[in-house]
Amino acid sequence: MTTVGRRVLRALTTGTPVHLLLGVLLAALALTDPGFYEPDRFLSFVKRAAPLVILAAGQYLVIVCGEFDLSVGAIVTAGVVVAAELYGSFPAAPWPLVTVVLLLAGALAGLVSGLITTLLRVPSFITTLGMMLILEGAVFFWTGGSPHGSLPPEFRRLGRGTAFGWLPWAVLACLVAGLVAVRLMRSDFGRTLLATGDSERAAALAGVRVARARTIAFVLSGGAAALAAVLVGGFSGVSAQAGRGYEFEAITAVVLGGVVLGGGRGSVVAAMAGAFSLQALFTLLNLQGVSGALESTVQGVIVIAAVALGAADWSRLRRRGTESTGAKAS
Amino acid sequence: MTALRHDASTRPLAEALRTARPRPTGPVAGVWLAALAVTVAGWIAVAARGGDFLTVTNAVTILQNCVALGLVAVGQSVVVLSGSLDLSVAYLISLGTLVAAETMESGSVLVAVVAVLALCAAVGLANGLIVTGLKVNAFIATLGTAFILRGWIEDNYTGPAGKVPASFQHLGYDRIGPVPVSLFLLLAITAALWLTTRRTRLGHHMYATGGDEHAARLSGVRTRRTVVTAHLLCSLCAGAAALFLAARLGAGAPWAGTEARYDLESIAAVVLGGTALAGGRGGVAGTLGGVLVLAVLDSVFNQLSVDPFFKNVVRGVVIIAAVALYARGRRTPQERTA
Amino acid sequence: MLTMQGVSKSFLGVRVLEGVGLDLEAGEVHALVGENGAGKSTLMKILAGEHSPDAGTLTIDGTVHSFSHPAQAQAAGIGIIHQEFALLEHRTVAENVFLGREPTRYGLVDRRTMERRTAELLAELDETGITPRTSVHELSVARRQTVEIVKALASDVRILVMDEPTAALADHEVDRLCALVRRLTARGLGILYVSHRLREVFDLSRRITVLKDGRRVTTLVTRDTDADTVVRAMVGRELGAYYPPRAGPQEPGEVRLTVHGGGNSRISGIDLALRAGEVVGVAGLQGSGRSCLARALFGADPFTTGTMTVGGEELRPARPREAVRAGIALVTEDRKGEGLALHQSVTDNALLVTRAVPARGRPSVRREVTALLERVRLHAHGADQQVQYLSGGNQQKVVIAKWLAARPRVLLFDEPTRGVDVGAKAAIHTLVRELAREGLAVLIISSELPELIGMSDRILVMSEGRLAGELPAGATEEAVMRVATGGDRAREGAA
Amino acid sequence: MSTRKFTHVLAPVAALLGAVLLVGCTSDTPPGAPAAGPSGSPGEPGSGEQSKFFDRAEYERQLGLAEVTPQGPAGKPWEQMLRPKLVDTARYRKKGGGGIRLCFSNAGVFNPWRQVGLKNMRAEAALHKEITAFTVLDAQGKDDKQISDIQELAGQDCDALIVSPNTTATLTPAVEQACGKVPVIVFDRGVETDCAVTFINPIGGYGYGAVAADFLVGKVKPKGKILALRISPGVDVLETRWSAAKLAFDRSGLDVVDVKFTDGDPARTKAIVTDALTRNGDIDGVWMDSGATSVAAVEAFEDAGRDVPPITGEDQQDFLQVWKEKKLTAIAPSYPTFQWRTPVIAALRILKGQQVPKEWKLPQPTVTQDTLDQYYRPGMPPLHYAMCGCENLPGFPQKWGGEK
Repeated sequence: MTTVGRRVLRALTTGTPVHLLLGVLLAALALTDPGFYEPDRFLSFVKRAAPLVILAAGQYLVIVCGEFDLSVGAIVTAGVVVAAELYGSFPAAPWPLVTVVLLLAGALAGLVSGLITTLLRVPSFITTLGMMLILEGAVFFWTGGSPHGSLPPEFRRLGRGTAFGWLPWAVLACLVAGLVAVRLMRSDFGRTLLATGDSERAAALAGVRVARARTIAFVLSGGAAALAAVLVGGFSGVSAQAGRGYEFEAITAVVLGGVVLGGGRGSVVAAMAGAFSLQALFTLLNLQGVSGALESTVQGVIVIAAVALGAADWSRLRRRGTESTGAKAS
Repeated sequence: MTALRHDASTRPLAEALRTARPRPTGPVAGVWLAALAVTVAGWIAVAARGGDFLTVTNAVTILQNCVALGLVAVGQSVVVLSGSLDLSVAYLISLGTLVAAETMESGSVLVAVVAVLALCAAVGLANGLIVTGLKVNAFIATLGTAFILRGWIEDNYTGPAGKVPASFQHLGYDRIGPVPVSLFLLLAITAALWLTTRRTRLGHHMYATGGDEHAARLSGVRTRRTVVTAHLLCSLCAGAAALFLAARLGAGAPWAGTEARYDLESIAAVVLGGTALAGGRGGVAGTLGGVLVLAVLDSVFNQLSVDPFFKNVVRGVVIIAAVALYARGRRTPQERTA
Repeated sequence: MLTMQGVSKSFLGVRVLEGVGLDLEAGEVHALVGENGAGKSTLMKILAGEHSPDAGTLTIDGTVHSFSHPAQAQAAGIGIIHQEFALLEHRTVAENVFLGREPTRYGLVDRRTMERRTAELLAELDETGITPRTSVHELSVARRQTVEIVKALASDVRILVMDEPTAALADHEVDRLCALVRRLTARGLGILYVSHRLREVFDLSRRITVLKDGRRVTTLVTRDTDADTVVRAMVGRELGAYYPPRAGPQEPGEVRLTVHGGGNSRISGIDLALRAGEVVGVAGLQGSGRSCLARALFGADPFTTGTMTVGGEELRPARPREAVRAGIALVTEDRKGEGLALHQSVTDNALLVTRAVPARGRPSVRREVTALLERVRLHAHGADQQVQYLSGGNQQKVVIAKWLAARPRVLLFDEPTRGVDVGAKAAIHTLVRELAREGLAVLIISSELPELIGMSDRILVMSEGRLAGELPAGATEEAVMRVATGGDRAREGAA
Repeated sequence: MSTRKFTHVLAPVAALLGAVLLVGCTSDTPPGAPAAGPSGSPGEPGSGEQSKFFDRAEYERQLGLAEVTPQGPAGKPWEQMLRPKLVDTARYRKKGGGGIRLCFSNAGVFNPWRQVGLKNMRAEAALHKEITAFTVLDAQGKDDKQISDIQELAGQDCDALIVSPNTTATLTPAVEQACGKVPVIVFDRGVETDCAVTFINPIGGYGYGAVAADFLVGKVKPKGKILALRISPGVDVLETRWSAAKLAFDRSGLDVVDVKFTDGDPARTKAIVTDALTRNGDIDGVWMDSGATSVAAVEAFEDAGRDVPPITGEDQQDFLQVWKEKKLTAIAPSYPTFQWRTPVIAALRILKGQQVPKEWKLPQPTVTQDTLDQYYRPGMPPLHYAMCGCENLPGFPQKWGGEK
C-alpha cells in the first residue's frame, strides 16, 4: 500500500463524502434555480444556514471528545424566550448587553452539563436530556408559557440585518464562529480535545485535564447554542418553539460530516459542511416543491445513506487497522 | 491493563461475598426502593394538603399510566442493553395506532393485530440491519428511520383515522377487580422479556454483545443477529404499545407516540431503571421500576396541581440525579472508560 | 489433524499472507514465530474465523473448511486464546466460559450445568481461586488467562491457538502456564503457540514455523535447532550484541527523585532514589506492585503516604499532570489503551504532552517533531499517518517521542518492549541507554528478566507491594527470582 | 475483496443516489403537485386534492352561522350563542349548599393560545365566589394521559367536569364514562358522543378558513399567485381551515402555487416564503392556517425587498402590531380564546339548573382593517391573543403578561 493510496483513503473517510454530497446538492440547486448563485440569494442561503452551522460547530466540539449535547435545541428556545422576557422587563436594555447575557447564560448551561457529566459521571446523553427538560420547563415556568416582551430591531439586527448594506451579519457571525472553531481545533486545546475523545486514558496520562477539556467543550457548545439563539431570534422573532428539533439537526449535521459518534475522529470543517448540506437539502426540497410531508422521509434516507457510505469506507479501513494492530501484537 | 490488575491476595473476601450474593444487582433494588420512597413522599405531601394519595382509584390510575410507557420502555431496555438504541419508537407507535385502527375499521381485529406486529417487525428488522449491516451508528440509524416514518405518516394521514371496535377497546378500559387488564399485558410482556434476557441464550448473547461486542464475537456469539433480534423485540414492544393505545384511544392518531415523546421518555425510563446506556448491564425489571417512578411522580404532581412546566424541571433533575447515583455506585478502581 | 495450504490474504491491496502452509498434529505444540507484521496474527485470525482467506485451504481431519464467523471455527473444534482477552468483565466466570454455546434445558439456559462444568474444569486445572460465579472484573490478569483456557476447553477443542499467552505474565506464572500447556497436549490437543519469547518456545514446542513478510521461511524441528538459527530466520540477519553496553563504572549523577515511606492501598514502605544517568530495573512477580510503583511515582495512582522529592524539591504528585510538570514521564505497559490516541496522527501523538502541559522551551511545532521522530528512529510513512496503522514497535517509539518532547528528567518505563519485534526492541534498548547517558534518570519495569538484567545498572525487586531487595548489575535470574518470591517462602497460588 | 464488503459500499451509494434522484426527478411535475393522499376526489390543479376531512354539510352550516346575529349580552361574546337549541339541566342542579368544585381536564398548555386560554379560564373561575375549588389536570398533549385524567376526575367529587380534548376521536370512551357520573362540558375540540351536557365552540375551522380565503379572493388580482402556509399536516382543526380555503380558491381562479408546512417554526416559515418567492417570481397573497408564523412571513417579504402582499393572520398581538405599523393589507380571523371563559359560565348555569344550548356555538369575530384599533392593545406580550375577552377580568393586563 502506497502512502498516497492511504492518504486518499483517509481523505475519503474523513469528510470527503460530505463534501461530495454538498457539491451534488449545490449543483442540483444551481440546476433547479439558476439564480441561486446571485450574491444576494446565496448570502441569504448562508444566512439561513448560519444558526445550524454554528450549532454544528458547537456540537462537533462535544461529539469529538466523546459526548453528546441534546440540550442545544432547548438552549436556543430558552435563549429566544429569555431575551424577549428581558426586553419585557427592561425595554431599554442595550442589545450588546442582552446578547452577552445570553451567551453567558448558554455557556453556564453548558458548564452545568459539563460538570455533571465529568464530575458525576452521568452519560452526557442523559445529562443533556435532563438539561433539555429542565431548561424548557424552567423557562416556560418562569414566563408563564410565553414571554412578556418582544425583541426590538436593534437586537434582531444580528440575525436579520446586513452590514455595509449587503453582507448579512449572520453570515459574518457564522464566518467568525467557523474561523474560531477551525483555529480552536488547530490549537493545542483542540488537539488535546481530539485526543481526549480518542483515548481518554492516554490523554489523562499525558497530563491532559480531561474533565476540564470536556467541560470546556460543553461550555462552548452552550455558548454556540446561545449565539444561534441570538441569530434565530433575530432572524424570525419571538417564538416559543424557536429551537425545536435543532438538537437532532445539529447532531445529524455533524454525523453527516463524517464525524464519528464516540469521539476522536472527524474535522470541524466537515461538520459545518454537514450543516450546510442539510440546509441545502431543505432548500432544494423547498425549491423542488416536494410535498412538505415527504421532506422528512427524504431527509431520513439521505442521512442513513450518507452515514452508511462513510461507515462502509471506514469499516474497510478498520479491518486494515485491526490487521496492523493485530500484527503488532504478534 | 495495569488498571485491571489486582493483587490477587486481597480478593478472596470480595469474591466470597460476591458468590454468596444472589444475582439481582444494585440498581434494580434501588429503583424499586426509589419508587417506594417517591410514593411515601408523595403520600406525605398530598396528605399534608388534606388529600388522600393512597386510594385504590389513584393506585389504579398510576398503574394504568405505566402501561404505554412501560411497554415501550421494556422493549427499549432490550436494545439498550444490547448496546444499541432506538429513537424511532415514537413514530412507530403513531403509525401503529393508525394502521391498527384503520385495519380494524375495515377488517378484523386479528388481521389488524397481525398487520401492526408485521409492520413493527419490518421496521425493527430494518433498524437492526441498518445498524449491523450498514454499520450506521444506532443513534443516527434510528433517527433516520424515525424521519422516514414521520414522512410516511404525514404524507398519508391527515389526522386521527380509523375506528377500533368495542371488542378491542376492552384491552384499554377493562379491569379485573381493580386491576386494568392492560397491566397484565405489560406484566406478561415484561416477564417474557425478563425470561428472554436472563434465561435464554439469546439473552446471554444480548448482555455479551452490549458489554463487549468484540469479545462476544470472538467467543462465537452471532453479534449481528443478536442486535437485529433486539431491535426486532423492541419494535414489537412498540407495536404492543401501539395496539394498547389504539384500544384506549378508540382510533389511530398521528401524534399518539410523538406528543408523549416516547422515544426520549423510554430511554429516560430505561436509564432510571439502572440499565447502563452503554449496554451490557441492567435489565427489564429495573426499567419497570423506572417507569413506575415516573408514573408516581406524575400522579403526585397531579394531586398537588404542580405547574406542568415545573414538572419537566423536576423530571430532568430526577433523571440526572438517579443516573449520577448509579454512576457513583458503579465507580470502581478498575472502571474502564474506554 | 490440521493442515493449512497456500493461504493468502490481502487488505486493500496489501498482501499480508502469501501462500502460507502449516500443519499441526494432535498432541504437539507447534510454535509460530516471526517479527511484527510477519503475518502471524492474520494467520491466526483466519484460523479463528475472523477473516476469510483470499486463497488457500484449511483442512481439519480431512474436511475442508472455510469460516466466515468465529462460531464456525469453534464448531470445527478450534479454540483461540487471545492475547487481549475476549472476556466480558461484568459477567460471571461460568457465563464467560460458556458464552456462545450455553447449555440449555427446555429452551432456557441451564445455569446449574454451566456452573458445574466450569467448576469441574477449574478443578482439573487445579485452579482454586476462582469460582464459577465470580465476576470476571474481580480477577487478576493471570486468572483471566485461566478463564480463557477453561473457556477453550469447555468447547471440546482439539486445536488450541494461543496468542502470546505469556505477554502479560510474570516469569513464575509463565512456568505454571507451560505446565498447563503440557497437560493439554498430553490429552491429545494440538496447540499452535504464538510467542516472542524464544525461551518458552524452545521449552514447549516440537516444531517451530518461522514467518517473515507474509511468507513461511522455514519449519524447524525444535530438538534439532537453536535460538540463533531461529532468530536469524526471523530477522534475516545476525543480531549483534543483544543489549547495548552499560555506562560502565562511572560516578552516578545528582539525585533526581527520592521517595521515603511511600505507600498507597497497593504498595507500602517504598524508599528509593533515582540518579541522573543510571538505569534502574524493577523486577517482581505479577501483582507484586511493580506497575503500581511506577503509577504512584507518576501520580496516576498516587502515593497516599510518605514523602517524595523531584529534582530536590518536595513534591508528591497527586495526578499525572503534576508529575509531568515536574519532569517525570511514564511509558505505560498498555500502549494502545493508555499510551496513544490511535486515530490521531504521529505528530499529534508526539505533541500531546507538550500541548497538554505547555511550558517554555519545549517543542510544539512540527519542525521539531521531525527531529524527535528521527531521534527515536521512527520508521513511519509520514508524520501525518494515524498511529493505528503503525507496527507495535513504531507505536512504542511514538510514545517515547511524546515523552521526549516534554524534556523529562525522570523516565519511567513499564514493559517498554512488550509486543515489540526484535529489531525495534534493540532500537529501544539503545535509545534508553543513550538517554541515560545524557543524564536522565531511568526506571525500567520488565517481566523479561534477561532484558531487565541486561539493561539495568541496579535492580530493585518488589514483592507483595514492598521493595524486597536490591541487586547490582549483572545479577543472575535465579538471584532475582529468589528475592521476588520472598526467599524460599514461595507464594503459592498468588497468581 | 469479497462481494459482501462491496455491497456495504454499494448499498449506501445507491440509496444516496436514489435519494438525490428522487429530489431531482420531481422537477418535472407541476409546482405544488398533489401529494399522494389515501383517498378523496381528484383535486383541482394547484392546490392539491380535498382532504378527507371535508364535510360539506358542516361547511355550509358554519358559513351560515357566520351570518347569524348572536343571542346574548352585547359586548360579552363569550356569553353569546348562535342558533341555540336549549336543553333542560334541572337534573344536574346542585342540591344543598356548600361551594362548587369544578374540575378541568386540559389537553395541555403546549402553545400560547392554550396558555392565554387557561389564564382566561382561571380568571373566570376566580370571579365566582361559589366556586371553592378548581382542579386542573394537564395531559401534556398525551391522549392516554388525558383518558386517565378524565377517569381520575370523574372518580373524585367534582360537581362538573370540563374537558378540552386533545384529540377528537380518542377521548370519546373516557368522556362517555364520565358522563354517567358528573355533568360534562366539552369545549374547543369535540368528542364523538353527545353525552356531554353542552359542547362549547366557536363557529369553527371552515368559517375561519373561508373568511381568510374570501379576503384574499377579494384583494388579489385574478390568477394571482397564492402561497398557503400551514402548520402541520394531520391536525383536524387546521385541516378544516384549509379545506374551506381551498374550496374558495378553487372557485375563484386564484392560483395556489405552494402549500407548505411550517411546523409553526418562524425560521422555517421565512425560508419557505423566501424560496417560494424565488420559485414563483412573485407572490400575490399569503394564506395562513394560523397566526403563529404570519409575522415571519411578513418579514420574509421585507427581507427580500418586496412589498408585503395581502396576507392573513390571526389575532395574535405581534401580527396585529406589524399590521398596524406596516399598514398591511391584512385580515385576522380568530379562533377566540374567550371560549375558555364559557365552560365555567356554562358549568355554573348547569349546576343552577338553568338551560344551556346542547351545542353552544360562540361567535368568531374577525379582526379587519376597521376593527384593528379596537383589538390591538399596545403593551401586551407578542404571543398574546387579542380575542381573549379578558380586558375586564381582574388582574388584566399584568396577569396576561401585559403592561398598564
